[in-house]
Amino acid sequence: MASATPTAPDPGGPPLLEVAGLHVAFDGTPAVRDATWSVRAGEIVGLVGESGSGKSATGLAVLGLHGPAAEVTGSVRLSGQELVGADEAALRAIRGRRVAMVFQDALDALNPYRRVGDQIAEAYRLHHPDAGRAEARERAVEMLARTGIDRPEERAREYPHQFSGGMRQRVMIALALVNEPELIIADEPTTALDATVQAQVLERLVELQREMGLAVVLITHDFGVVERVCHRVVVMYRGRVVEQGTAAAVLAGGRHPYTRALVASVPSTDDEPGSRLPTVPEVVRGLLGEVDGETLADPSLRVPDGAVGLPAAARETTGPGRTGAGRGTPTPADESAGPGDGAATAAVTGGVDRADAAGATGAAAGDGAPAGDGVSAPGGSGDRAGDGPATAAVTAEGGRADAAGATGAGAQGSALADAGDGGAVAASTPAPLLSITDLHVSYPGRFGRRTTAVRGVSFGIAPGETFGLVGESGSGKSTVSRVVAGLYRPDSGQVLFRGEDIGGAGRRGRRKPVTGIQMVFQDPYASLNPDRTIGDTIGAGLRFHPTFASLSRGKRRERVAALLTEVGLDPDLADAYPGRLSGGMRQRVGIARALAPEPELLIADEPVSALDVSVQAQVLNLLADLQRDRGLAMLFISHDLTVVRHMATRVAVMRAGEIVEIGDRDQIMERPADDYTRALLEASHSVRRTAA
Amino acid sequence: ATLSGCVGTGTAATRATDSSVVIGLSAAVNTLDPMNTTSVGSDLSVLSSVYSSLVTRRPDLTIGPDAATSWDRVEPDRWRFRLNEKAAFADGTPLDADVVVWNVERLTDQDNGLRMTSNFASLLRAEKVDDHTVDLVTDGPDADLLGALSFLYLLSPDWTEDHDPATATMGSGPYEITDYAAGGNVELRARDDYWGTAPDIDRVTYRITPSEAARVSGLLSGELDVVAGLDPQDLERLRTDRALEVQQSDTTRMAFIKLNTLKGPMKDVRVRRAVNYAVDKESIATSLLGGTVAPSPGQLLTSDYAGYSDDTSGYPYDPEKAEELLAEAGYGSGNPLRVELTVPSGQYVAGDLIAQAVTQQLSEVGVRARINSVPFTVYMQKYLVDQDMSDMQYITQAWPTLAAGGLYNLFVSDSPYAYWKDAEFTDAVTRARTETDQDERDALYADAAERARAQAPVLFLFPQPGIAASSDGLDWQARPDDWVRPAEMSWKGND
Amino acid sequence: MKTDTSTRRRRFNAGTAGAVVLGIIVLLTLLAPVLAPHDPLAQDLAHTNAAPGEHGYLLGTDQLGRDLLSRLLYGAQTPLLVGVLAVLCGGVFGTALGLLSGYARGWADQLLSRLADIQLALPAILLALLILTFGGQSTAVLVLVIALTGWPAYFRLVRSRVLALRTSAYVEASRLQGAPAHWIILRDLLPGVRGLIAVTATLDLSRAVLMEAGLSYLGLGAQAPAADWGLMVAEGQGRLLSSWWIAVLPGLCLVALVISANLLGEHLSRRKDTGGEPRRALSRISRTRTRSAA
Amino acid sequence: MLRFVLRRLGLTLVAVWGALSAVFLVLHSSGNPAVMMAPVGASEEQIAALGRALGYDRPLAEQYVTFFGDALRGQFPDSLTFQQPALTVVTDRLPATLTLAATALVLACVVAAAVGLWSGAGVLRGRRPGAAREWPMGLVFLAQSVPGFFIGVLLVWIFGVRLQWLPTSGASGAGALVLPAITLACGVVPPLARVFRNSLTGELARPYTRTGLALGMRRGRVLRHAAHGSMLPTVTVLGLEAGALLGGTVIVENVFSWPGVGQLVITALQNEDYPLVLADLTFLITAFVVVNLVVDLLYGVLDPRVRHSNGGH
Ligand SMILES: Nc1ncnc2c1ncn2[C@@H]1O[C@H](COP(=O)(O)OP(=O)(O)OP(=O)(O)O)[C@@H](O)[C@H]1O
Ligand SMILES: Nc1ncnc2c1ncn2[C@@H]1O[C@H](COP(=O)(O)OP(=O)(O)OP(=O)(O)O)[C@@H](O)[C@H]1O
Ligand SMILES: [Mg+2]
Ligand SMILES: [Mg+2]
Repeated sequence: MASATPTAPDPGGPPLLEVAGLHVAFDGTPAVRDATWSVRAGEIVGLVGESGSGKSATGLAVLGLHGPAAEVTGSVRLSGQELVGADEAALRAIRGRRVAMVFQDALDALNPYRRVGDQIAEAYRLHHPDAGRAEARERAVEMLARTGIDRPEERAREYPHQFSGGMRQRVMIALALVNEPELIIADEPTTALDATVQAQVLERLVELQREMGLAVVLITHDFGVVERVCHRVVVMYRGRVVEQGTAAAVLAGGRHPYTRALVASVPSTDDEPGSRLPTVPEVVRGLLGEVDGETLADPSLRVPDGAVGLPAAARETTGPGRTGAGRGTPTPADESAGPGDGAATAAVTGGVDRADAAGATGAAAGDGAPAGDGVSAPGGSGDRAGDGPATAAVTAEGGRADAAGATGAGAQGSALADAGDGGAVAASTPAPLLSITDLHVSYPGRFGRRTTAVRGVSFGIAPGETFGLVGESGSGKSTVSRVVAGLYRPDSGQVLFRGEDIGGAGRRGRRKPVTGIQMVFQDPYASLNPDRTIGDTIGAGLRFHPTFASLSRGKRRERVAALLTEVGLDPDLADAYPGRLSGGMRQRVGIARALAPEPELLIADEPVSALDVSVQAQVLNLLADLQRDRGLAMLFISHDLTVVRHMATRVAVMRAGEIVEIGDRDQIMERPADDYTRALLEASHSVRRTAA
Repeated sequence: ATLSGCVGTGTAATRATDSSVVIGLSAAVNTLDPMNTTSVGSDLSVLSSVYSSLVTRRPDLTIGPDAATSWDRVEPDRWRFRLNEKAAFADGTPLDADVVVWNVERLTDQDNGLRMTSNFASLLRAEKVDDHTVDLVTDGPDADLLGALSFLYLLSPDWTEDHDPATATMGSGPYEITDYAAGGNVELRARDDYWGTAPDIDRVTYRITPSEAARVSGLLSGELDVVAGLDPQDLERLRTDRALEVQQSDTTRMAFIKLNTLKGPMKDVRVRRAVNYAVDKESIATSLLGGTVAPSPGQLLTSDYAGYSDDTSGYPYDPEKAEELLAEAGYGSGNPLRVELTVPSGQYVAGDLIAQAVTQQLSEVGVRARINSVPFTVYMQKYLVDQDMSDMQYITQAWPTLAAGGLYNLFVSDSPYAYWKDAEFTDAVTRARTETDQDERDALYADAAERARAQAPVLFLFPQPGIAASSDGLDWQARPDDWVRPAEMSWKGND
Repeated sequence: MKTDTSTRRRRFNAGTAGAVVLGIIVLLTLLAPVLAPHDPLAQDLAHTNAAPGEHGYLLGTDQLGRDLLSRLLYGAQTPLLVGVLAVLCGGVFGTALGLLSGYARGWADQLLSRLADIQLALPAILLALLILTFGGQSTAVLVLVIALTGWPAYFRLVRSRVLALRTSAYVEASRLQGAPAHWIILRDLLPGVRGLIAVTATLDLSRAVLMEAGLSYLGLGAQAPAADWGLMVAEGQGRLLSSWWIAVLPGLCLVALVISANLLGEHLSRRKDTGGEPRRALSRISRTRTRSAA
Repeated sequence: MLRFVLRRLGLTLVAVWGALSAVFLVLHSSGNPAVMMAPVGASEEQIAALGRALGYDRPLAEQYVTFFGDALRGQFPDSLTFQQPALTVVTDRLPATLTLAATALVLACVVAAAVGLWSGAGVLRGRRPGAAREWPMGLVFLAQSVPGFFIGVLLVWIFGVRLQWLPTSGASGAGALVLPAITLACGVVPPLARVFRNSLTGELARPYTRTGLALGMRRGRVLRHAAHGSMLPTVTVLGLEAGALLGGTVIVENVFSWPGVGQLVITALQNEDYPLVLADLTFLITAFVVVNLVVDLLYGVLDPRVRHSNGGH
């Protein structure tokens, strides 16, 4: 990572780009409000903020690319030349020549119908009208080579779809740099990429920046990237610039409460695993008391003196006495986690996420479970009262007893067998809840061929355990989860759930899913039927459940209301359609739906990757709470090592359909045996929470 | 090929100077074999200019010479024809007795399935007398043979060996075809080496224009020079145009609604008479046919026929009488008469409208008539092949030779066309046809006409109107028998 | 801000206008027996081809002296009846097959898809001509022919939407809840294609009306002396020169009917967020419009 | 690529087979074709003999096989109305139909391109779709709501009868081509213009348009690139419409008495000229399917993604 660390430019130099009092409004709705910041030559400035905070709108407005729907006022000066209101011809002379842009999704941002080389050559000739075709082609190949494309001559003749994501992004950079501009505005250039690839692309961008003496405005929502690459950072919230300063200073201790909260809510390697993440509203409330979103967007708001340590304090201030008592290694941070604060926090809604601010309120579920049941090894909700004693899963490798949440049905404590990369099988006493052996899955491809997505995967999950699955995109994580859920039939291998083979490999016909396994989906927008009420969606799980099917309508409604309350939503939402719910609320509904049939295993396939950082923390907290309360076993899937580390006790790393490494969380994180795991770890740089 | 020719554009004035003419046809030319078609209005109008026959029917409906210069009846069933020695085909082959013999053989051979064959029922064979003399032998005396022979177009035997006469032509007539594609326009050019009298018009375009509106607007815009068979409802509009000469006459074709007397309700003569009383021929003729024709006096013939009787009178419009007759026959409000009226769609001038008007008037006396509009071929199939005519059927009939016997023969008991078995009528007609005395014959035909009127095998209507229009500068006499022949035309200033 | 609302209002008005005109046409057709000043079949041979206003005929008469106004009032009966029935048949059939085919996949799906392909390979008007000529003409056959040429539109749209939905997270969630296939089809998939079907049906109605008119024009639909707009255009075509109203007025009525159905359909397709799919599929799938408009 | 071509070819054959089977079935379900084929006036025996000669007395399955064999070799019995080989009659009429269809297609393409580019340029300038300035789309909408035969009738009335500018029927001279070609094009422009306009505005909304602008391209160039991108769906529809044009000729040729294949099919049907119906339909269907095959193959040329994906998409 050190190689990528930027060299700061001369701090006294004149600003190359000055944005002053910039306003951007779409159809009268402001997207950017009074933004003022600047970039000096050779400087990398990060523009951060949650989704919709106006980052892209700002970037586009600089070159007048905001589109016709937008009204732009204020001032943008490039070396003193005013760009707002400049005529097309003047802007055209600047676009691509002096200021270039790099967009997020290079597959779309590159013209899919034209050869990559032609596109770059065309860009060159746009500003070098005297250049011949041959010269432009040469230039294109040269740029491809400089951005790190192998065999650039050949690849110049290929089309964008023939490139991998990382390669495409390099092409995009080549396209932007071909006219040697002074400034590049890069709008989330690496967001869609895998962590490892992301690191490579960023590294190359920074190298080129240094070679060419470029100024770069890097739009991102990833603090890891900011810390790694940027000299200075501009934080936006609700269209306003709430904070700017050097990267180190802002990350270490932003003066604006929102910056603080944002930094605090991202899972960090410094965090104790499984600890409760402070959410943005919590942090803000901790710092300022109740504030609405609009107040929070005030750039002049400052963290009150003396409140420096509050983010950490916020973690401790919540919740009536729930502790992670089941954990083998208790830490102070574990004494966080709190239901029961829903009412208190409901007011902190503002622009963040209305009901998300309401923490889990499982204790209020009205089923008689004592509020303090978390103190001991929890016995689940009242329905489960009387189910067997709490059990502990013992991982064979770690040899350390991980007290997991309780499970129902008198499950026995189990020492879990893992068939890891070495194929070593450790001895086990009682059966694990789920055990997968030598799983092979393929998808139908063209012409009757099948593409194998998963080959020879084996692992097991003990009752009450959270098992993490990480790996790059396309490595087969979702495929495994779909097989476990019963949505897809494997080619071969065994999937034992409660000792029963539910995989159904080799049999014909559609598999009937097992209600004991439920799933939380990645995309909260796609996973709720817009035509059915929330109550109906959740209730269906009861209707078809062998034991709950006999429930009367009223009883079913009651249970749905209870579930909604448990995930921190207003029970009245049962009659609402998902249309008016925010992403975080939808994900809570998705979780409630998964809980309805009282599953023993919950699969969470990237449950937060579609959510904003500020909401992500809330959902992660909810999942962790439920897992603990209900003693659920969980298969937690993510491509983000930090998140997996935060949630899981054991972790498997997948690559190209195989498990390359499996083991105890700490062992994987601290002593990775596999090169790929190491690369992954290195790439997933996370912010150190220095403010604690 | 159809699209290449630009002849036919331009105005009547330019066409007058280059001696060309554009004729609008309502139906496409379907075949070029003159012996395998009976459509006078389209196929034969074109082909009669390309092929010659032994004799031809002149515009005044008399028979005149063509390839034969003279003829006489050497025996009651033997006619002798002397051929024009100059007569020759376009490729130089002389048109001699052998050619006639071959053509008659081709025609009479049933296996050839030629459509013209049925018009020559009495013709047995041709016998060569010498190179330019030929005898035609019939199976008995046939007064109508000459008329029929005006339809016998002569093909070259040699040429036919290696050409398909359905798609190519090589005749001995005044014109040759220069451009033709199935269904498309046809272009003719006068032959330089024609052995007869050279026609005035050098170039002819037949433009296929099925839409009545298009034909009329073509005339008005000067796009077309000649159109025959126009709708009477357009008369007024056409007459107001100074550049057009409109000719109006009765045709030799009588329009009526045939009644199926062999089965169904029309077996009852009271019903047949009732429907005759129920229809107001006068008002239909006035409104739908623009008053161009007068209702038929209850006859199957038009006045052009030899044998037309002056004494019959038509059924007056008398709906009460009709209802009375129907009631007698057992039909009334409780038991309405239901019949089907078949019309060949688009085949006859105003046919569909007339059928609708008739139906409406029938309904006023309580007859529920349903119109069944079918394509002509389907209509003919049911009528002649399947012998399954519906209760009523709109039809117009004519006999090319304009002999009463010819047309009446379609109504005798054993005719497949008749759907009527009436001994008295059949007897009168049969006797008349062999009767040589003119007065006696006319008397017999008058009996037949009276019998037909009384028995009403048809619902008598009116003659089919003949309306033709041509450019004012064009000298052309419209014919009552549908033919449109460019050889009979000339531009006024040009000779 | 201003432009936004005004655009929205204009669209809204166009859609409403379509619905209103459609409603008026339906109403007038239903009330024809009350409203028509004359029997649509009654002839007045003394006053044929009367111009609008002449002899007390508000919109004139045709060649047989029939009152054009009365005929126009009655003239939408066949197109509407045939159109609605054909849309119902084609819609229900196509949707049901599309749902089953898309959800169950397998050989039946393959078979049906090929069948739809083949259906598309036969230009609709030709198929209709063929069946009507050789299979006899009747309203029932007419409805069936139009429905037959219309079902692939529904089938393809519904099927492709179902194919996308069946692997969607919410359908998978229902499966995980243990919901049986019929429940998923009725509760998850059908609502998902409802908007699509509504839009398709509206646009299909205009297709069906156009096809009925085209076939009547060719003499294969409604039969004389019935009052039917398409047939009336054909009947009056020969009289354009002297009595334009006989052909032009029914033609304009037809245009009004089709435009209103199209406006409504367009409006729905925008509102229901169907991404213009039905319009595309219909113009792709049902050749009728093209042919009859061609 | 080869696989791709073969697959399309296979699907094409299946479609032709299915369509022809449908024709066969419909024709055979309506009774003994020999009855329909016999000339007017033929006797029972003649009909029976004809039936035997044409094989209509043999089992349906056998007839089906021979039907296909003959259809593939272009062998049909002689047309009843024309007394010539049916296929000859069809091919004789072909030039007229092709001239008409090609003219209409070119006309439609030009109009659709103009309408689409007008809308595209508007979008690029910041106009909203559906704004008043997008009036050409309004005309397209209108054209789509007017039955083709009525357009024909109106054109005849206005330009032929009232103004007498253009001939109203027949196929002689370029003038005669104008009205039928316009009428035919009126049916094709709406789907074509809509698809082109929608996919053009769709392409313009895609990020690569913004990339182009960000690189300093002029609007015209951006529009050109987007037009290239929107060729794919447009060509698909164009293919379908080109095939549909052949169907459209049925009505247009009838309205304008254009002596082409479309008019022929109506004549043949009206006359129950069974061999001609068969030949004509076989020809039209094959043409329709082949045009679509060509379009499918054009995909590969137009979209590199299809070319490389080794199959459909
Ligand atoms: N073309 C547009 N029309 C209307 N509103 C827009 C448009 N583009 C952006 N907005 C609105 O402007 C606001 C700011 O959007 P912007 O794209 O700048 O956010 P962002 O910070 O880039 O978010 P993300 O991280 O999701 O990319 C959002 O509320 C968005 O809905
Ligand atoms: N329905 C499908 N049909 C065909 N191939 C599929 C299908 N679903 C997934 N694949 C392929 O299987 C492989 C594994 O996919 P999977 O979705 O399991 O990966 P993943 O690890 O979940 O990736 P991501 O992080 O992007 O979600 C990929 O190569 C993918 O292209
Ligand atoms: Mg953005
Ligand atoms: Mg996945």
